Amino acid sequence: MTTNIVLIDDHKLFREGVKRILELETGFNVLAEGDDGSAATELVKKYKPDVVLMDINMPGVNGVEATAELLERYPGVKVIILSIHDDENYVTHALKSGAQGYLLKEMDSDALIDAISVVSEGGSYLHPKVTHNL
Amino acid sequence: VSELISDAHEKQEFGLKIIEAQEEERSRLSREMHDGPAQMLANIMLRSEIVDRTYKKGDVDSAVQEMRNVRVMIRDSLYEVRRIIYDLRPMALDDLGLIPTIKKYISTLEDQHPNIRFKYQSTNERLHSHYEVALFRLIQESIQNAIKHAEAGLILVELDISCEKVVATITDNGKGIEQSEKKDKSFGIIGMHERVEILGGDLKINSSEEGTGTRVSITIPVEQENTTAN
Amino acid sequence: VSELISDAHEKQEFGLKIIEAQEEERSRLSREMHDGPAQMLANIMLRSEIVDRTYKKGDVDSAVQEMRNVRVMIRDSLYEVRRIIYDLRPMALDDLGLIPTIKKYISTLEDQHPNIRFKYQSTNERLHSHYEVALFRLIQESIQNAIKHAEAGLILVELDISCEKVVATITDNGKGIEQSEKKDKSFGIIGMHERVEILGGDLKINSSEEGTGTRVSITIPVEQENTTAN
Ligand SMILES: Nc1ncnc2c1ncn2[C@@H]1O[C@H](COP(=O)(O)OP(=O)(O)OP(=O)(O)O)[C@@H](O)[C@H]1O
Ligand SMILES: Nc1ncnc2c1ncn2[C@@H]1O[C@H](COP(=O)(O)OP(=O)(O)OP(=O)(O)O)[C@@H](O)[C@H]1O
Ligand SMILES: [K+]
Ligand SMILES: [Mg+2]
Ligand SMILES: [Mg+2]
Ligand SMILES: [Mg+2]
Repeated sequence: MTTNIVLIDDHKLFREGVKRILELETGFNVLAEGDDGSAATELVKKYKPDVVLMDINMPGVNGVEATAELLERYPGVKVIILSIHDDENYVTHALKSGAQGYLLKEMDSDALIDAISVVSEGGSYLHPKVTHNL
Repeated sequence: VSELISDAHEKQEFGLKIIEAQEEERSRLSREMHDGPAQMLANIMLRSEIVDRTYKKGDVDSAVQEMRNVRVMIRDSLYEVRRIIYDLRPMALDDLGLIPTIKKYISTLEDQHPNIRFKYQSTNERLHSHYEVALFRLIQESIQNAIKHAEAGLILVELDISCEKVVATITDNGKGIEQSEKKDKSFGIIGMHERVEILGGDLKINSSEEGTGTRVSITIPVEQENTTAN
Repeated sequence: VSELISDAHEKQEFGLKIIEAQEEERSRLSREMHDGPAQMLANIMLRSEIVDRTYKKGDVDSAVQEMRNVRVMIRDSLYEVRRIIYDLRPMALDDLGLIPTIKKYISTLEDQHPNIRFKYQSTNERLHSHYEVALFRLIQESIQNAIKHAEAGLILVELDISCEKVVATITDNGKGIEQSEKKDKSFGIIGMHERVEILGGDLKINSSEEGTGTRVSITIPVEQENTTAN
């Protein structure tokens, strides 16, 4: 069984990194990527992924706004927020949008894979360092 | 008494404007740090993870190739951090003064614009460091605007430092400022106005949309270091 | 006429002081970036050089191990960059306002001092963001001073926000400020005076060297958000 993923982040190098890691793993497939929150809904409509990895800080529509909008139209899709920040304000704000996961970008690859697995099976995932701050 | 109160009120208004500018700068810097070094370091973390993963899979060649990528990224982050440090405070300013610092700054812009000229006249004394810093920032922002927005063939920077005032003009022969293009998030020109007001100076921006370009004229009254009373 | 000129002169003096404060902050930040992230990244460059060398010697295992060390260093730099970003602008201030931000800030200081108490009274309205930011910085600097210098058993932070003014007092029962210890490179208290002056407020520091501690009292006249005229 393969988990299909859409990746939204404004940094190309970061997207490449995430893709490379997921390529090395079996059972994960990055279907499409976008560099702006406004792309998310379109890409989900087109590719019907299981999980969306969503950066918070992007020019234009940010990840939190994009998640809220996305989940309103496609409530079945799972979203994991990606962020530089471990500040609890960021985390609570992000989770209010309806996202199921919050991952710090400093993650190691195990955390990335864990998060996607947990969330795609209906659970929720908080980066360990964030849990500590809450 | 009521005049005193209104004076105090005006001073506070003025002070608040400045705190606003300061906080705006802090936000800008924090965004810059976020999108630059923080993001780059996160990228590096991720890529170095790949080194480990590929190595564990026995693909030594790829691991080594990834390691090289990581090194390039580390170097880029270091450069980015250095750039931010330089922007915070061009070292040359304290050591060498305004004119050499502008010369040096313009020489770093070759990649960004092929034709920036600098003409100056000076009584050759150092200005008080606050003036030097402020003038550097004003000229820097004007040059950046001309590079980013004007599509000009030539950018001319002129600086005239005399005993009682400094006049700087930045002229380009580009497309001029389109009034409709003014964006909400632009703080360059607003910031320049604030800075010039603080210094009791004058800022004029002449621009036409007929492609005759833009001229920014800055005049600041100064006391030179060696002629300062106290 | 001469009064107008002296007014303009006073305003310029005032403006210059503020530019000074701003540039002082820039220098501080640039030092911080230099000693922190830049230095760390330079070390990382060096270490990653070793990775390459070890690899070229054919010792792939060591190279990969060394790469893991590099990763730890990269993570530390990221934390340092993030700390600088937070210092530039506490996120909570915009979202939650002054009192929750101070509460949160004090809660992060547990490691640095075991006994910091916070008492407050408020009409419960949000202040204009400039006031919130300025007051946060003033209180932060006062607490930091008490932690760093006072050797106090207790630090008490009191905040009273009423319709027309905010009063903040930071009291410690430590050793007091030694006049002889004033250093050239200290800008904390100078900066506080400047900020309070901008806001048209009042700053008093009472301290005795007989070990009865230090009390910093800050009073700022304010207009609250909802009572602002325009
Ligand atoms: N020399 C110029 N030639 C043409 N257009 C200009 C020039 N300078 C400024 N502008 C126009 O005026 C606008 C406002 O300039 P301003 O410096 O305030 O903001 P910005 O450069 O867009 O953003 P920032 O300076 O905050 O990075 C610009 O977006 C641009 O459209
Ligand atoms: N609460 C206090 N108790 C005892 N001494 C104090 C206290 N606050 C300040 N001081 C003394 O006053 C000096 C000046 O304080 P100031 O905040 O201006 O500078 P600093 O804290 O040394 O440096 P900076 O704030 O720039 O990091 C301190 O070095 C210290 O000796
Ligand atoms: K990103
Ligand atoms: Mg981003
Ligand atoms: Mg600009
Ligand atoms: Mg201090």
